[in-house]
Amino acid sequence: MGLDTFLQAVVSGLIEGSVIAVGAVGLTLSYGVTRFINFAYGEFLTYGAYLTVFLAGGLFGVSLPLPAAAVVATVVVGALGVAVSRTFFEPISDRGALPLLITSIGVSFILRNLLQGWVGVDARQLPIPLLRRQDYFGLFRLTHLELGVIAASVVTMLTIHLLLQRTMLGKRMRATSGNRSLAKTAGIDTTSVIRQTWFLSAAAGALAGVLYAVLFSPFRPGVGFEYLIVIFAATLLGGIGRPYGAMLGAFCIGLAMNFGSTYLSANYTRAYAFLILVGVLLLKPEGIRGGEF
Amino acid sequence: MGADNSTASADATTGDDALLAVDEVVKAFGGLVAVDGASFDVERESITGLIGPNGAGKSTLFNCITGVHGPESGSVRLNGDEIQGLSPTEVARCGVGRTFQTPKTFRGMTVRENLAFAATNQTGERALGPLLQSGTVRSEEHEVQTRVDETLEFLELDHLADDYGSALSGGQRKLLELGRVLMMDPEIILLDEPVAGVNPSLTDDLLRRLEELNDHGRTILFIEHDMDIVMQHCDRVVVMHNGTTLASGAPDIVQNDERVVEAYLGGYA
Amino acid sequence: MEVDRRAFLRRTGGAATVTAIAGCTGDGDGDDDGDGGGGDNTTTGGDDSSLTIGVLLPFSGNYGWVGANVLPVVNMVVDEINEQGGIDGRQVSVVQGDTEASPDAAVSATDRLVNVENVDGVIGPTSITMSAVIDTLIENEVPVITPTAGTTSLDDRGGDYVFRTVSSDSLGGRAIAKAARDQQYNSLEDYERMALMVGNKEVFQSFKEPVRSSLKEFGGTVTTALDIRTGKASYSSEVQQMMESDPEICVLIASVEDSVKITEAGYQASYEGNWFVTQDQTNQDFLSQSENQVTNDVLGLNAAAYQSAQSAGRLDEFFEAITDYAGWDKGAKIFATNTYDAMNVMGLAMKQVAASSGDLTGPNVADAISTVATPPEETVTAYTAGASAIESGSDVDYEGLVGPINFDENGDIVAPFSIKIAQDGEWTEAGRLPPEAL
Amino acid sequence: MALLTGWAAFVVGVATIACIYGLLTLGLNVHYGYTGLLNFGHVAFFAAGAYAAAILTMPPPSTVTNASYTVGFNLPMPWGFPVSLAAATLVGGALAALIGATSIRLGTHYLAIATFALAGVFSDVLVNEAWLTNGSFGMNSVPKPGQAALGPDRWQLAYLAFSLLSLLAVYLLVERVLDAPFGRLLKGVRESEDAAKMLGKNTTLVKLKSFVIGGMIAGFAGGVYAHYIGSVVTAQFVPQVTFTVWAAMLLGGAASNTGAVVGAVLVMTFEESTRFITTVYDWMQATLPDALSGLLPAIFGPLPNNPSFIPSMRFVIVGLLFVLVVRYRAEGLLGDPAEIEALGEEEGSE
Amino acid sequence: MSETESDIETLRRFDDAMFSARGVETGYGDLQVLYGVDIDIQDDEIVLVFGPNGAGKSTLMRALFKQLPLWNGTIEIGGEDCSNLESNQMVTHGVAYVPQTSNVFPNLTVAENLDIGGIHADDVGRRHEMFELFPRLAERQSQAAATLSGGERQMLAMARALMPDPDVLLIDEPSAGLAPQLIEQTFEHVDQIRQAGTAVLMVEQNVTAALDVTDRAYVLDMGENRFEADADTIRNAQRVRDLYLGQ
Repeated sequence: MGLDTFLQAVVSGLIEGSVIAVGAVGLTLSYGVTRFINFAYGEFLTYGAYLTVFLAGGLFGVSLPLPAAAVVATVVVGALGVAVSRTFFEPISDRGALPLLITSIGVSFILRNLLQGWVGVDARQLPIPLLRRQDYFGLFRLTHLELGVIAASVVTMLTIHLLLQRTMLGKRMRATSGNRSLAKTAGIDTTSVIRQTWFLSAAAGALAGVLYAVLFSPFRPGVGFEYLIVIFAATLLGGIGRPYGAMLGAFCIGLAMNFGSTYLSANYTRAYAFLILVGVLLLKPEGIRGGEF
Repeated sequence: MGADNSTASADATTGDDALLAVDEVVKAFGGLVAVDGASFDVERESITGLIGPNGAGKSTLFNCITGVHGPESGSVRLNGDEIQGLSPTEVARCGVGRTFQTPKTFRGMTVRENLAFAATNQTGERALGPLLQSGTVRSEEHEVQTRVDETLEFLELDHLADDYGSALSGGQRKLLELGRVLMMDPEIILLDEPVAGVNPSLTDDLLRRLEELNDHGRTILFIEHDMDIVMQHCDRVVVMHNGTTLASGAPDIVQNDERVVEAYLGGYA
Repeated sequence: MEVDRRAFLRRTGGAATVTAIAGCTGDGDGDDDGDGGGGDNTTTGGDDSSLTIGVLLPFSGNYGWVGANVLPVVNMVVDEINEQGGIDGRQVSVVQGDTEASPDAAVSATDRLVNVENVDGVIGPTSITMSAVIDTLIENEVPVITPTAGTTSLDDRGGDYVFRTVSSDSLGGRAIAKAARDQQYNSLEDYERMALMVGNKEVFQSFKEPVRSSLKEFGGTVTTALDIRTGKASYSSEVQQMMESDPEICVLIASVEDSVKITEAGYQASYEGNWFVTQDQTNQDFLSQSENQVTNDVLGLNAAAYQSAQSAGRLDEFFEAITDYAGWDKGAKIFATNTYDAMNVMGLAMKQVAASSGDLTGPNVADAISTVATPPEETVTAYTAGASAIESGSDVDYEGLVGPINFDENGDIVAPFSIKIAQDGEWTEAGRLPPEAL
Repeated sequence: MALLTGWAAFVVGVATIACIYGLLTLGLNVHYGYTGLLNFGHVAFFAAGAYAAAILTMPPPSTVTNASYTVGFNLPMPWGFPVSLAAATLVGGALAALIGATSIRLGTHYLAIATFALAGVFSDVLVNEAWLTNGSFGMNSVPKPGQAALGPDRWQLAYLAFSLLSLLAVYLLVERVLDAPFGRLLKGVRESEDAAKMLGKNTTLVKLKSFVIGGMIAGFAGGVYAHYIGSVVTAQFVPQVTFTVWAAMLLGGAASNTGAVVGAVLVMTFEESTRFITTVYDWMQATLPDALSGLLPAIFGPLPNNPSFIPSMRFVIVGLLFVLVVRYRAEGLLGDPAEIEALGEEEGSE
Repeated sequence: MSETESDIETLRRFDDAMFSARGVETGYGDLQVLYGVDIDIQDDEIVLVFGPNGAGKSTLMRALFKQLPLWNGTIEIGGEDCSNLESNQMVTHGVAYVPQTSNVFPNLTVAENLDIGGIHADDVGRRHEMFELFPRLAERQSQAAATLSGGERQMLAMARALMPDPDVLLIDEPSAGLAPQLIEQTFEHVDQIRQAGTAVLMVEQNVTAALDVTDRAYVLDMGENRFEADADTIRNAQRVRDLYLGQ
């Protein structure tokens, strides 16, 4: 295994890291303001991917072009996120993090199985053409789609960065994350900020689902839940509640998974993410505690 | 800090008989130095009051003594043995009992269970104890319950014995927490604002009990804001300000120390 | 009332599911109209007089697709049986038993089918749960025909009560090795260096040893044998590893979806060698999920779409029928043909027992299962024809879609294999491998 | 002919599995109910026990078709059975000690994720280390002790009796241990780790002990399971098992051992009873008067047409159980509301 | 804690007060902390609330700002009943609040902290007024608030609260934890704030220094009003000294 293999592992790691990053940022945004770990987050990925397939595949009577379908799906899932929050989480928001966490497990069961019951367990995939990898500088090989995924991820990161730093909404979100009670004191309607964050979080999840589907079709209704732990790993690695950390964590996890697969054993791909996560938790049990952004 | 300590009349004489000796303890959180070279002694079998304005670093100092925080530097000795650097569990096992400003009551346990929990060296606390040494466990538990009854009676909490911790008022929780510490039978008891939020009739009770305990040979160090209380009940007073110990000594001497007055009232009068 | 009841039964596949009801209210109206009268002569009373077929398969979880593929085919054949007046005047109904692809759920699903629903025959289960339930089924003398369990662990446990209309993986593995080695079977070349990529689920692992040992026997070399984790997001590392062993052909034994990902990864990484896939992927599912440039020249093993079945157009007919019946968007789903054969054999066996005035007990039906499919009697290819043949007193030999369906003493079918080659999104036959060649 | 027919046979099977889930729930209850530990990897201990029992009692690989495993100790049955169960218990405890040693110091949410993740790693090990576990083939010839002598039906009953006794014994044992000062110690750690430390208790060790005890119970359940089903495969040990046990515990009432058992029975009964939805539907359709015969199809007609619909709805209801119990009855059916109030909250979150 | 001296025992009521709280009762959980406290604030005055620890001062501030629910009592602002507002709505009614601790957004820069404060401000240019008032903040405007010193944080907290140009500012212990020279500066700032047209209600332990800028003071003890008087009267009252030093 020479340099080629090494570079290819790097590239594959970055590609997968791009997908994880979008998912991890979404998860961490919602953690930043709600302060509980949302086990139902994976379902946003699933719904994003499925909705895109349906919208692009004409299931609802329209056949949107793929990018349009992805955008619509992202927005719809964002709205779903708000609905989920209002239905399940807001009513118990004053009860501490644990009831919220346990509720989120129930919510993930509900969402996943509703989808499965409705559309069945058939594997689905996006209607996209298959591409052969192109050689870049004779060093590594990428398909245009993979480039596109990286680009989409970078654009998303940049958008979220600008949103957080430059817009009033972003500042409100950061303020709410930094100190919820002070945010209210400063006149911020924190309830609505939290809802807006849910929207963004779920939409980012959906987008991650779409990117996942672009790279890793076909998939089944369990896809989001299975990928959730990888996203958890990235989120925690970067410091939960910290979007920039999540981005960094995502690339680390992506690289770790792909290096592990290449050089150790491909059978334990998921395990590398887990073990890194647990290792970090052990080394810095307090240090990674979140986290405001 | 020698200059500071010299104002405290009793210092010279307490050095030898100090049960707890805090020396030059420094604790910083990031850039904020919360405790900045605090030094004082607690005499055996005394009641010592730790006073000072808000933000003086009193609770942080308690945390340094009990192992919650590892101080940046300085030493804490109990009976001459260094206890700085030990974990809270180890410090407690050395014989330091403490309460918290906001009581950490076991809310899902009854008052009785709260107290029994604190008894030390229970064979029944080993997982296999109840199975392998049931006789020992039973007799120990009988003893523990007897002590619990005594403690309940002493604190006049007997009527609440089977209520859950969550059902107690703030003052009752303070009492319960004191009770838990008593069940531990420590050498020194550290109390963080034992009467704050306790209603006046209970306050007097509680203070009376502290004195009673002291009469039975317990050493007590407590943080308090109420000057009346400190003056009436303490043998010695340690004043903290901006993370350092400003003065220590007998109450009446400390009370009239100009710097103390200034620290406390910001130059009032 | 009777009509309604029957229409309901027919639509739902008997005592089947609410789910099936729904689908057919949408697209099944056409069928309904045709048979109102046909059902009048039959009475359907309580459970005593109806025959029950249990479909013991995963309907939920990651293997839920297996049940989803099989159930409609079972229902379709059961409809056909009921349209013929049922068996011995008794309507046939279908009960689902969801094994969730988990042994403990499979045990209670089986307990329910066997003891509560008193099923007269079982279609299923899959390899994963076979071990957990086979004893219960045999002890209770329930005839079982599984269209899905190719596992080699069933090789020595079948017969008597347990049959399968899918060939044993050990035979399949041997066939792959043989076909890869010999150009006359694969129409491309004599492959010598062969890599193996095997999904780490029992259904796939079951192939591994047979392929490996047979290949050695036939003079080939195994360059590498990789176990791959099923359901992973990406397989580029695994493909890279496979490519490094420089094989001429890679035998890929995995689920359709993983195979799609793996062959794509190979394409993207410019893999020069070929692929050889098993029955699990030699179907339209696999091709329609992949691009043609990836799958062109991929070799696939299949139970020989029994030549007569194909030339007589029966295969296409079946696909058309089931596509229409189940509302599928594509015809050939995995296990569909195997199920068709399994259910026809089950039905004919029951018919046979009824016709010979025997009681429809488990042992009788199980006995009949091997006789209705064994030559040299009158060849039939579907239930309706077979049933009338039986009624008119002749013995029958069912010939199926996957093969002639002749059970050996272990309840396995010995069928010729067909080696397919993918071209432009279609499988065409590259060669045929008779059992004798193995 | 058969001793067990009809409903009885079905109920015996379900009851045995309910006993096994009862054991699992008792184990989880030690973790969460008593100690406040968020263990989302319970299935790993269950699997560890089941595999330990299987490896000890499986026939040697040479006698099994397509065996990939290399060790099968083939313990002979009458006395091999208790040995196997003891080993299952120990291995469950050992895995818990291993996972606990790495993760037990983590705060609640992180512990949840770490246990969830480590259970995933463990399941990867089971799938991939075929030399030990026979990989995805699973161990399919785990002996059913006494079946040969008793015959299938009697054995079913006997094993149910054994499972019930095991459940009862573990229940009594757990009650005994937790009713003692040890239980008080766990609860104190659950309520406030800081306070427990200040009272001189080694809370990390206490949590580890709790983790090991719950793991041992789950391991024991694994052993009972392995010898009941006779087949131990990786597909059985999925996160869904963990969450089913959670549902049982929440429903029954955390920190109540009786609640744990009741919860397990209820959840298993519910899951199994949904197998009969179609039967009920048929019965209703058949008994409804003619005029109403279109009613049910009209109601259920618009529902999706796929065979996984009903099985999926089952888990939707399990999910709803989580949501509703947490929101409206946090103490479950038999729990004590006063005890549940602060359960599992992070220190200093107020 | 016995009877009070006659010159300061009156609890005056100001009927034309622009901020007026009557009979405020609240607490935490089951624990009642305030037992019917009255507070009035008139235009352009600085009002001090003090009393021994545990008197309920901070609780009072939180109640007045509706961070705690009122168990009893009313709050009127400019004659309008505001007893049922959420705390974020108090801002739009002209009230701002500086908590004692955690009173800045540590993750936001100084400028962003002010932006948040200015959500309900009509005047975008107000940030510059704040920088004039607190020149130190102008220097630090692109730093994260977490990196500020204690005194700077206190300034930022006040500036943030002043962004919407409130009619009344509630400040909880502005001098807590500050070095002596900063304490004086803090009260100067408070005075400047009043001069700019915002009335101030502050809780303070540093009584003497605070009284220098104060017009009127309330003394709270055990969750009840104890005294209310002009600053001068308070300054000379032996009772107050006693309450603190316990003689």
